[in-house]
Amino acid sequence: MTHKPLIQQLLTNDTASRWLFVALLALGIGVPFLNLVVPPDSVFHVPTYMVTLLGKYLCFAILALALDLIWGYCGILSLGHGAFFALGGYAMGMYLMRQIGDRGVYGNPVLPDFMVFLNWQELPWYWLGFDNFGLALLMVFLAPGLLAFLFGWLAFRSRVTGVYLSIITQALTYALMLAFFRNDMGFGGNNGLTDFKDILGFNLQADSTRIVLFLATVIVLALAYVLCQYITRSKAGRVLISIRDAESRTRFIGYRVEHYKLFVFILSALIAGVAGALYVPQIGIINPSEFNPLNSIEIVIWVAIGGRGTLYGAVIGAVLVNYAKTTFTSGIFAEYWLFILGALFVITTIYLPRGVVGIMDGYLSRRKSRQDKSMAAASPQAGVATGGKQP
Amino acid sequence: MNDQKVQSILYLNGVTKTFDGFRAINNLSLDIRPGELRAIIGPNGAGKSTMMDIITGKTKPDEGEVKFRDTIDLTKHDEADIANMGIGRKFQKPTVIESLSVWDNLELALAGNRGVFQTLFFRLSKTQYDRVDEILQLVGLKDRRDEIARNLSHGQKQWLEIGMLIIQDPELLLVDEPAAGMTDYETMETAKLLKSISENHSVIVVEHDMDFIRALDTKVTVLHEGSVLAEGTLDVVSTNPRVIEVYLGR
Amino acid sequence: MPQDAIFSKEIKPHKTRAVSDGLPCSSLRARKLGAEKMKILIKIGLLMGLGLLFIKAHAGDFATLSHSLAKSDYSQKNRIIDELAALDDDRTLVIFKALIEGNLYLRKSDQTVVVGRDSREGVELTDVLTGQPLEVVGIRALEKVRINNSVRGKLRTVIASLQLSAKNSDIRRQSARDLIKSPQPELRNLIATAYEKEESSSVKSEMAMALAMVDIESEDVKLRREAIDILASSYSSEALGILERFGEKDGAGNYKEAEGNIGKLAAEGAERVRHRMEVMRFIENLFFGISLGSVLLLAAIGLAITFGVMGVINMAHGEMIMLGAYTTFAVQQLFPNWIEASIIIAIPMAFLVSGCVGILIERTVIRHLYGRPLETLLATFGISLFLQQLVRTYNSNNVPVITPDWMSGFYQVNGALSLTYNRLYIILFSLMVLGLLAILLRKTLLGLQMRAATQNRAMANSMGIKSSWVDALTFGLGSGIAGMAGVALSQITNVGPNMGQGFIIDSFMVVVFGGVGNLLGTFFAAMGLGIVNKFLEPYAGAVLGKIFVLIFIILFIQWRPRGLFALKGRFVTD
Amino acid sequence: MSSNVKKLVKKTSLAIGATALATGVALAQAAETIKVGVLHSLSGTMAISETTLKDTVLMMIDEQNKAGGVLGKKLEAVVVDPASNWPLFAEKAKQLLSKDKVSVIFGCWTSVSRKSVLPVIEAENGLLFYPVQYEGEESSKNVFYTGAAPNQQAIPAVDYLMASEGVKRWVLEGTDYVYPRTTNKILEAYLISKGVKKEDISINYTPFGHSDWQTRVAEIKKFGSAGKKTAVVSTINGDANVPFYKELANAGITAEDIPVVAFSVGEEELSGFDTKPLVGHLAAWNYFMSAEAAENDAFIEQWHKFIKDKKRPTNDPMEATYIGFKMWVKAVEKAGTTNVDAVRTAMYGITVPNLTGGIAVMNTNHHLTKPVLIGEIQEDGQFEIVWQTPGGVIGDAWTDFLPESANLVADWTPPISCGNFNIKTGKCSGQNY
Repeated sequence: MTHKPLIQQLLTNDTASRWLFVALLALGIGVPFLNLVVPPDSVFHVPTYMVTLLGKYLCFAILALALDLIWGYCGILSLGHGAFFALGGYAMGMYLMRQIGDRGVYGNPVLPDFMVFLNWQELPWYWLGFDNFGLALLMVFLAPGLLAFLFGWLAFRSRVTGVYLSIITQALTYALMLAFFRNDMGFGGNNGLTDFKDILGFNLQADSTRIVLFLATVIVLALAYVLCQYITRSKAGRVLISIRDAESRTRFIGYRVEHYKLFVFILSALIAGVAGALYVPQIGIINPSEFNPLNSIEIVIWVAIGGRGTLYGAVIGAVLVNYAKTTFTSGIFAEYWLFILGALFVITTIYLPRGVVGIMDGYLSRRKSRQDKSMAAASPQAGVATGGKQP
Repeated sequence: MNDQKVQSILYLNGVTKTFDGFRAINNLSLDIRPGELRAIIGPNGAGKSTMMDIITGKTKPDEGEVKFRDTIDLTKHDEADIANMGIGRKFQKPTVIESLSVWDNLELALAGNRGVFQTLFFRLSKTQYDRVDEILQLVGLKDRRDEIARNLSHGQKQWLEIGMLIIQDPELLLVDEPAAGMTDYETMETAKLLKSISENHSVIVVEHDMDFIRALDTKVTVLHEGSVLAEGTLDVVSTNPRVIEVYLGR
Repeated sequence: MPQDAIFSKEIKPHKTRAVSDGLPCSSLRARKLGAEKMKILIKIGLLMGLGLLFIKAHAGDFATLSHSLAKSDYSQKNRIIDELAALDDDRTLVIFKALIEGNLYLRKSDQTVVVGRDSREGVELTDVLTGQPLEVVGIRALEKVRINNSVRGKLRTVIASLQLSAKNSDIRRQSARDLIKSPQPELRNLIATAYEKEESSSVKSEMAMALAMVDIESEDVKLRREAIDILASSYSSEALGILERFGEKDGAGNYKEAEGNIGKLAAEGAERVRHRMEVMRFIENLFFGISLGSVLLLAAIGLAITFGVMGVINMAHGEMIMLGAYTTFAVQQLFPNWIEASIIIAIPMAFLVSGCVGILIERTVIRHLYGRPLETLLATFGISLFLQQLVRTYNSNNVPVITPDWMSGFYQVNGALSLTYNRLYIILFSLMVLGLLAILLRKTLLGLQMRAATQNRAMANSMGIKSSWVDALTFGLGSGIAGMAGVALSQITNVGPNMGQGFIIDSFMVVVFGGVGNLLGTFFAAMGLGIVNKFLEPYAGAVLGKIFVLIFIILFIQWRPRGLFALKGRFVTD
Repeated sequence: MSSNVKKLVKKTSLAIGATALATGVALAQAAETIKVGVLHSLSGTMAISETTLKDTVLMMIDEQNKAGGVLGKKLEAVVVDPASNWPLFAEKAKQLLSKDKVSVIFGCWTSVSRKSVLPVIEAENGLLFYPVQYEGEESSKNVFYTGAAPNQQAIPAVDYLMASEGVKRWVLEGTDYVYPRTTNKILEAYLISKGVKKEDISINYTPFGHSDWQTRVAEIKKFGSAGKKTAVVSTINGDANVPFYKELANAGITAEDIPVVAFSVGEEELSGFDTKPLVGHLAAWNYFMSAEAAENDAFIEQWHKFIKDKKRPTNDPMEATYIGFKMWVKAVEKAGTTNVDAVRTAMYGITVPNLTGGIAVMNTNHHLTKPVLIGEIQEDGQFEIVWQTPGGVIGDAWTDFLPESANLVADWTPPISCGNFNIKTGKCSGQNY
């Protein structure tokens, strides 16, 4: 077997993914250059707000990737994935809050402002240690991971499937939303955590910090993509697909379906959590409305519009829908954008059951005139790509 | 692998299962010897599928013993455990993984460790590769190895599923209506295949097709209303007046 | 120190002192009467505040008093009302009732005090002094005699005392209740006389209560003991409050009211009342729970059809409820004179409106998506956004839906337990809808066809059932029921573009918790969740209560992965 | 890298270039008008309240343009829809400031949306006029607060109830978020300072959109039957109000029994109520539509003409928007430029006639001086003004009734130039600009 680099192996026979990586590369190099080096009055200058916006899209793309991994490949429709995203975000937000230190309006060196004016006397135990970036980072993984483990272990062991599973994931995020709305919880209630000053000592409002955060997002997206690509192309990935297509058949072959589901659910929650942690410093606020069940439904919609069961489809869907949202929520479209969005969902589901990727595939396969027209996730090339069949 | 001291590969005693007051299985007893090929027939609703479900762990019986290789109590295990112990099952409706290729279907079923991390870092060895290839040859799908299973014909799916069953290398095969929807030629080929498999495996076949049963030429159990009505060679049971009554009308 | 801060911190006492000193609070209109008049009013107020004798503005005949009532400010009104009540003039009650109902006016042209009744042509006037009907005028020709809360409270008590001997026993009962709310020692004789004359036993007991509330304060120990007995036999929290006050202990653990053992008796009486009220409290909670359950049931029952029976993950369900509620509003706008009947008219209308929209949605969108349940989620979510924005474009605000008189108010079981009519009707309505639906599904041909088409489409088709039409009708039925629910829900909550979103998540929880495709399950789930929620709320608070309920659902589904009433059998597969 | 990839990179950079080019062209045109950003939700849960304010700003801009604009230039509204989504508020604010280059933003309703845009506005040195009553505890250099601070609403309302209705027992009922929490903390401290006993105060919070008020209303009824005059101070938010009042009415609680004074219920909200059972309940605001003043009549007429609906009410946040807009125009004309720092300095001491017949003054703590009015709900959905402060009340950014906040003062003029100057430590904390 020739030892090609892993990334090259993973991108073999996958034109769309290659394009995606080229685009990410272009963003990763181009945006910092156009933002920092090119003078602001030049027509090629990319303003910082655009960088933040792109960063947000990419965070959502990571989140969509996480959802696609479980929904597109394993058939677990989570209507509560926003919860993991938000938990990761809160972990990061708590760190950023502690970073403010005595620069809050009341000048209290320990307590965040919202605790001061509600007469809290001391920091609750679960806030301890969040001034340490390492611990906060650990919590970014631990909080969503543990919740996913607990929830998944219960649900998959009891074989809760289909809409039942979807609805209890919704109940989960709804319960969390209500809990985080409570001011007594000590997470800032409805206002959430905001007014961050800096991260690791760098001013959050500075262009350079924004660029670094943006680059971090690009890199995480690339890594998450590679990871998901690896998993879906491994034999485990085919087990996942087999669980999606015929769950009980998979059991009769001897696979422990609940273990696979739990594994991929936790992994997906972790990815979502990291996306949340990247999102918060760039957006500057985290509050309980991130737990809103409607937000989680929106994630599902990104994936569906992009094309379920294809990783690049999820990325494209997230970026596309959010770009449309940005465009249509300003200017003359502002009052009509919900009509546009609503119509978009209906049209996509009826006429583009495989999402935007469906159109692209049609185009690509026609152009390449390949004998195999199907480019779904479960493409037969998967086995070849991992080099599996050549002994 | 086959422990010669084992008396019964599968032993059911007094098994009963009720769904909402309906007795699907009623005091059913069955004994399969190692290396035996057993055909089970019975009209619709006789409890054949429920019996399969109980053996493979999908359904838990209300009462009764279900023993594998004399000692293992199957009611205490779930589907994956039971599959890994060496009981393979083929469904009535061909159930292959539709969006995977023929090759991938077989590779999934290939005997081996089924843990998450083992599959995550799995690499196909030379012997395993040859084994898949061999089974492909056996079920006659060699030239369609890269075809998506969804695109196979009905008969091909049946064969693929049988292939998946064989490649698991189970001690006991449960085969539910393998000949359904097959041409006469295919049916006879399938019978031949099962007979050859039974040379070193135990096999239970559930079937309606009497020609197929005849071709298997083996001991037949007739199920009716959840319990055994008659047992013996096809010729013996087909002359049993109660069997005739059940099959020909009431 | 910053200047503005000093300023701001100093000025505060000034601006608040104005109120706390009890200066008269005059309406802007009163201020417009002119600075001179204002000064006089303030002087009067000050004199009153100092406890000096007030100057009787006018001689106490009815005509002048009623006129000055109309022209005075709020604190003067209180005094004039007392004077009027003391006149023992039959016209007093008329003027008081008109005042409290907001029907007392001054005719701008000649400053006559008149009672106005709204009619089609304008306001029909009646002269207060003569009782003669006057002309019909436009509202602009009149100046309303305005009152505030303290005047309103005063009026209510005075009217109550005037009506204690009214002919109608309901009025007498209401009077007695009003007097229980605000015991007036000076009215004791009046109440006692009315009590002696009273024939209806239920009214008599209310009056006895009112009397006891006064008597407990008296000097006579025997009278006080009797009063305690009466109070201790009641269900009223007012009585409990008084008993607790008299049963208080001082720092040394002795009863403050030691004389004649009053303190101890009061404390024991309070204990009895409290115990009785706890029982009532349980019943009340149960009623609250059932009532919340019926709201959940109404919200979920349509979804039990579209989602439960048809398998469409119908995110637009909430908007169907919203359409029903808006239909109620439209009916009330179209027939402003039929408010009392509006709800009844709105029920079939809402069914038709939401049902037709449902059929339209099914024919244009859902039809293409059978067998792809998850995609119905996306499409219906889009439809939901679309409908919301459509309503928002019409009017982004909430719209007022009027509660008809027969639905407002409450049925008083006893002093501690009263059941509100709107909740009672909603409980009945939800049960009726459920019952009718069950009959429709089980006993009619349409129901049979619906069940056949949803369970085995191919088979139903081959039997000659036009399954496409049955689908459309089924979806229309589910949507129509949601619309009917909207009519009922418009009586207890907001009617606005976001209305539906408040119900959608709860509805899904109920249907799933009950077991998809099972109406009985939906019923028990709704009632169960409602009751659990309401019993948790007093202890855990509304938020935690709801969180606990959600966690309970999550755990319950682990135990029964197919809900409360799962369809069993080996044919049930994924 | 294959030649394919190279081609792709070329294409991508071209595309990015084209986008940047388009942005540049848009910027070049901007100089001819003065841009005014409007940052109110047009969809989502807050659209009910905020759409009206968007229309108000558009109406004011329209009027100003008819009067010749500002500094000889026309005003141009840039409307965006943050869709009741708090992070989107920050994003849209950033877009308004750095892409559209607006000179001023009128916007936000909820506290969380304001908190969300705050870092953006400060970092970009923008200017925000915030027109809604809020919990105070804030004074940003870049924000002018034209709504009421707690001392301009809550405390006068409680004073009124104590003095005129003799209320001795208090239920502080609120939605669980920062405004009610803070307001109730302040009120609790204030009531205790006025001699109210702790057991005579009941504080309770319910979630957003709470719709089943049976239990709470029963509790209030019980609390109110202890023999002392009881009142409810309601900081219940938005959608939860209708079911709350409906339940009150059905439980037979009238305004004479237990009056409810609300800080979040105005004419706009009442238009969605069946007001008949609510007559006599109170609200405290700085403006009521029923106020009799020439300015108010003109404003109402203009509003009805603009919105083409004679029934649409006006309300307090609209007046706050009106005052804010007029003040900004005056300040720009005084400064002769739309430069934020110049306008900000010019704002201090600017006066504008408010709609209730007095004069509103902008103070150096970025809050207004304006009168406080108490109104009783009437059957026609209007408020009857039953009391009003004799003069204006100065908005206090930092309340005296919270221990930490009592030490803070805001003054954005030298020598302090700080929004949260601590008079004990003499420090100004957390200002990183």
